[in-house]
Amino acid sequence: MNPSEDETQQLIEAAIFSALEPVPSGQLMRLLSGADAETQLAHILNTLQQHYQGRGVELVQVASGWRFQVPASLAPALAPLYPEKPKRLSRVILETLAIIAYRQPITRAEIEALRGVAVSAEVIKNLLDRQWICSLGPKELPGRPMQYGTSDAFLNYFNLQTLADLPHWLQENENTEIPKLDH
Amino acid sequence: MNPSEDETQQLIEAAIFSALEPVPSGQLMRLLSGADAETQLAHILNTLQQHYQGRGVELVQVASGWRFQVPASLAPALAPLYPEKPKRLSRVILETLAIIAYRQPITRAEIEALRGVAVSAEVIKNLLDRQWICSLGPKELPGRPMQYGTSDAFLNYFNLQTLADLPHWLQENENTEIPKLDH
Amino acid sequence: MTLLPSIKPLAIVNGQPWQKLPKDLYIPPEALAVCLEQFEGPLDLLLYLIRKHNLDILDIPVFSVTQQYLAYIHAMDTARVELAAEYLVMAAYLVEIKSRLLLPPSAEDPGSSGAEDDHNIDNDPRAELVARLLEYQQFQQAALHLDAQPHWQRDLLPVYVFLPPIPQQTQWLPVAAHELGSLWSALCERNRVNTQHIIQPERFSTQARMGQLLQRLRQQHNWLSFIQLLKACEGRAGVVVTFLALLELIKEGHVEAEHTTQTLAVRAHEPL
Repeated sequence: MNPSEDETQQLIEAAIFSALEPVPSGQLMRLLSGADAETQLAHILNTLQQHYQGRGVELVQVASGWRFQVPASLAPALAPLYPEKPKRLSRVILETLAIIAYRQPITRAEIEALRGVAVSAEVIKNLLDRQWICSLGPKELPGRPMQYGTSDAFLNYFNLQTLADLPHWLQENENTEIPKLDH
Repeated sequence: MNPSEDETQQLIEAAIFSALEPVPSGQLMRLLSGADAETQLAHILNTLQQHYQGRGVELVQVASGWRFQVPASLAPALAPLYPEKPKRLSRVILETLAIIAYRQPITRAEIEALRGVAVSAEVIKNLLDRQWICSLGPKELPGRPMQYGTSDAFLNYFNLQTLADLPHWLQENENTEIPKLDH
Repeated sequence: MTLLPSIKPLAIVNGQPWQKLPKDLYIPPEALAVCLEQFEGPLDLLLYLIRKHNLDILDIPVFSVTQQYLAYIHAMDTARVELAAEYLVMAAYLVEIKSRLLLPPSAEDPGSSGAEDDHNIDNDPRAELVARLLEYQQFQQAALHLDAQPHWQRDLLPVYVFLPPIPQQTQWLPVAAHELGSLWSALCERNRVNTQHIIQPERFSTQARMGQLLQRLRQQHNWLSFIQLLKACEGRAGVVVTFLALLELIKEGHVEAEHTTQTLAVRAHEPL
């Protein structure tokens, strides 16, 4: 017996709601049957996404899959329930992260050259601990320095699906007449 | 500015969804204002409960408060997303199987004599269910106890051509010093 | 406008929060240590100076900027603030640019071997500095934008939904024949150690029966029915063992079998 479309949608909804991490489409597909599972899934996700517009939770796709989340617009009003505020990210963390995001793979020395100041091992360790960056193997240079890149967890954290979703904040860099720095 | 009824409902919905534990009504009340907060909350919860009927999650009230949950009827269908780690067969099952393999045909009492401990009916049933053993008819003894032997499925599973391919088959079986049970 | 990305107090000096950056470079010495921490290195400080004086980054008045930068460094030094080496390197670099700008353009300068009107930024001693400042400024802005993205668990809250227990079809790890073998060996060993009395060998062994049957069938050279292979005294167990042994022999190809409606007939294959 084939489950009705309604039942399938309920199942997908339940699966995403009950998962602790974003659920990849491939996983959701395991709940469907039939040759057109992919089309079916896309249709269901689209329906769900529309259904949850303007509600207390929203359905979004981030780098590692689909998740329900409380939209950013509601978080401030929920503050009375969550008195503990997460700390702001420091400038050095944000700048280092931005450089890695746009210039990966990149070594620590290259980050330092861009920032004009030493990058402490703690900053790199902090980013690695948060699993926002990962080692991409050593660069073929004397000393074989490690190269870093951003992870899916980084994209998930900032509500992004791919690196291409990073806004083109650096675009003007390409049109500048200033010669690019050789490192 | 008073939030609209819609916004208040979104807030309550988000509050219950984002909580790790069921949320007591008293907590939810903190998100409302006005003298009729209690009536308001009851109305909102009622509306939400109806809205989520027949969906992938349902709003329920448990002892400690309100929570969203996957309806029990949907849970079994989510099994593909939560695969259990494969388990090892218990030692008693494997040992019983070994005894039957090397000593067939053999009765349960004889297996118990070899193991030195009782072999529960469940163990025999487990092996029968796996179709690794089968009944070979009763032994001509008082009480006519059933004798068991291994099946073709057993040979297939263990990738054996014949029982003689079992390790240690010959020497153990030919001049055994294993105690044989006197009935 | 201040472009420095700070909303909270910049620093606490003598218990007083500093909401604004200093109005000019002559800062009370005790505030300098705090200011140094506010800057993410010499590029950051330079950008601050450029913005503060509303200067064009593409046409930096190196003289005044250098002067201000040095004044700042000097003030820090007076206040015995430990300066990161990068600030001093930048100071030296600024002075070098300044002195190069003072030199008349020379024909031997490898950078200006081109046309007369080639007064582009490539030949400008400031070019590299400007490029670095622009590049760093972009990453500063990118960092601000990144911070403006919604953050998980701060701006976007995770959703938790209760999941009732899911009935599972248990998967079993595969077992290999050698595991049965070692269990059997261990069992034999255990019994050998524990046993007090020697018991008569088992009545029927499929293995032994296989040998007996094969011998008999080879002597016979002819078809025998299954019934003929049985002994009444052995009872049901005998039938089973004989049948099992026969099956084994057929499987191994020592014996061929023919099944009629009446009976099962078997004979030995001729040995090659």
